[in-house]
Amino acid sequence: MDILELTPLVEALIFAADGPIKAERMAEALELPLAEILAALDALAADYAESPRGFFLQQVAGGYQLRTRPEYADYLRKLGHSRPFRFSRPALETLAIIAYRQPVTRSEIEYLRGVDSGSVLKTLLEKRLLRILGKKDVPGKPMIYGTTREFLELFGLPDLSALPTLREFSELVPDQDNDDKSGALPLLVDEEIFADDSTGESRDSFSEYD
Amino acid sequence: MDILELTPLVEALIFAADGPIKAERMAEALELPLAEILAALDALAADYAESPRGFFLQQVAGGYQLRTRPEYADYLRKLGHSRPFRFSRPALETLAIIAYRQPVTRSEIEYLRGVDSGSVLKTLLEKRLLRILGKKDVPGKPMIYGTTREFLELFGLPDLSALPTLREFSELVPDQDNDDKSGALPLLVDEEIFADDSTGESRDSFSEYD
Amino acid sequence: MDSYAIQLDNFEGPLDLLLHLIKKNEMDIYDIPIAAITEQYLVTLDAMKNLNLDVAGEFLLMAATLLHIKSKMLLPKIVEEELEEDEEDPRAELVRRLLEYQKYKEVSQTLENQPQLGRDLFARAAPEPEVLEEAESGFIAVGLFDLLAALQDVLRESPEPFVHEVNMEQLSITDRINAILTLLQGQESMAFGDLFSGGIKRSEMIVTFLALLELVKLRMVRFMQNVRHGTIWIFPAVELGKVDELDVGEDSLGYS
Repeated sequence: MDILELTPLVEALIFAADGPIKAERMAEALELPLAEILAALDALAADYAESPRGFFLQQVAGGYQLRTRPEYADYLRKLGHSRPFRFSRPALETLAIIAYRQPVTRSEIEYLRGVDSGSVLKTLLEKRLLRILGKKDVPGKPMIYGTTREFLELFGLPDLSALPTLREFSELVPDQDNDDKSGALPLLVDEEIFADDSTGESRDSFSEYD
Repeated sequence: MDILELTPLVEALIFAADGPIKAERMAEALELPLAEILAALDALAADYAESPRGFFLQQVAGGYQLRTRPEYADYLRKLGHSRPFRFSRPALETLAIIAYRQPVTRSEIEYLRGVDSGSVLKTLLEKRLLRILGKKDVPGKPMIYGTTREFLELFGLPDLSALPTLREFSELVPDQDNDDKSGALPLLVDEEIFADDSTGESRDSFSEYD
Repeated sequence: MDSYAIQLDNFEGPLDLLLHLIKKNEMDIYDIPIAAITEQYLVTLDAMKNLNLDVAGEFLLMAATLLHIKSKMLLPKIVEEELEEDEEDPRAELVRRLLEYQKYKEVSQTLENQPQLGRDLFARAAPEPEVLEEAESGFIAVGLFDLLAALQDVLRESPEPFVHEVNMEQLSITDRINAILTLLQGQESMAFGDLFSGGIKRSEMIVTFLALLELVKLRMVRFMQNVRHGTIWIFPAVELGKVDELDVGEDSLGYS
């Protein structure tokens, strides 16, 4: 392959690699002799040196990698600051439970999740997606949690009644959820999000204890 | 900042971002007027056009991203970069209907396709190409679907208005005002992609893409 | 017959099949000869059945629709002139659906041919390390689907469904109290959550909870938190050597 053709191709391979990539590996993928790859790498390095780009070619860990120029670090860090928060699985689970079952106590959440949820609750409270609605009038006076306006905004919901129900979700693939109907999903099987007639009884009996 | 200095810096910001990055966000991070960023973006695009690189600048999902040139796809796939996801025909059809007619309910999709689309919807939701926008304010409160940012990214679209135009197979029979009587869907027969007066409120949810 | 089978398998649904028949017979989609298309459609369905293909309900529904349209078309049009405004061609809705479907069928092919990220184009896989380290602020938009899916997962994995258990095994609160005190022996404190971890049954949870409440009432343990919303710690409030002598019999607690 012509070096003028090969150079951008080698650049693409390095660009798309998820870490430093060895010259040998590129040679193998392109079915070209290593010498040609090395020549293209030289041409690429020369090209970057001649007309400075935002990144440069670094030989690292036995391979090649494109890296942003160190003098841009400050700007990049600045952009990093507005990196959005990605929900962890525990956070999303906890949020889901609270959204659908509010008002709800921590022990109810932990019962459902089967794990301590204190730190997740704290994070969600800090992110203002949850709020404390008050204390439950049962022994121990546990705090009860609910979602906030910010929660609705984040999910683009006009109000809580716009939350889709699990039944609608399950209906997407009906046969897959056959067994669920019998017991695994008794919480939200009907239209009304907070009323669950199949389990109303047991919910009451549960809440009187906590 | 001098455009000759700014261009590689902008290139670095795009290079380092973990997804398409908006010009506004770069302007903010660099504390520069948007116009300067846009000028640098133009310079960058011109630069890439002049001396072809392994990648090009694509305007996608409201931002900018560097992507490898399509003609290198075979080599990159060889290096293990392929995504194992291939669209089935039902998935593509469903996705197309939703992309053009969003916000749309499942029954509208199924009316158009003539077949049950539950499992396809679920798959597309799992792939994050679709999202639930909320519920339609009609009896039964069906969920309404729309496409995501990931959808735009996958197909390299700057926004929804960049979708390929639908080929109109005809001007329909002129008097179509009575189709609502029959309970049929108001079918979309005009140029305006999102004209669907019944769900005006959910149009807001698209603004995040603009 | 073989090629026929392959074709039949390829139909996405009844509309797809109808479009195919219309094209194959070079029919005018705006003036579909309903008797002819109905016949062809039914023949195809028969062929599908003969080939033991699963003819989905949707195909049968369309057959019924076609027959219905056909019968409507056969009815003499009484006072045609007067009713012409209101009376729609019985085929109109079907034509609209077909045209609409055709549009999306076609554009979905265009979409398929569009360069796709991950198939034809590749973006950078690894963001700069210095960017990754940074503190997080706003939120990545999460779809409602993720919220629902998370809830469904929780409920699936939940130790037991919220259903009323009638044949619950009788667990003694006293036993549980003693077990908790035993656990507390030799350690300064224990996390509240630890008593409920390990996938224990709902009935056990309730008994454990009641036992804890009793212990607090009896001032045998104290609950403490380092920070608000932090982990609840359980501290023994009495000298544990004396525990055995305390009377925590069922009767004194008011439970049986």
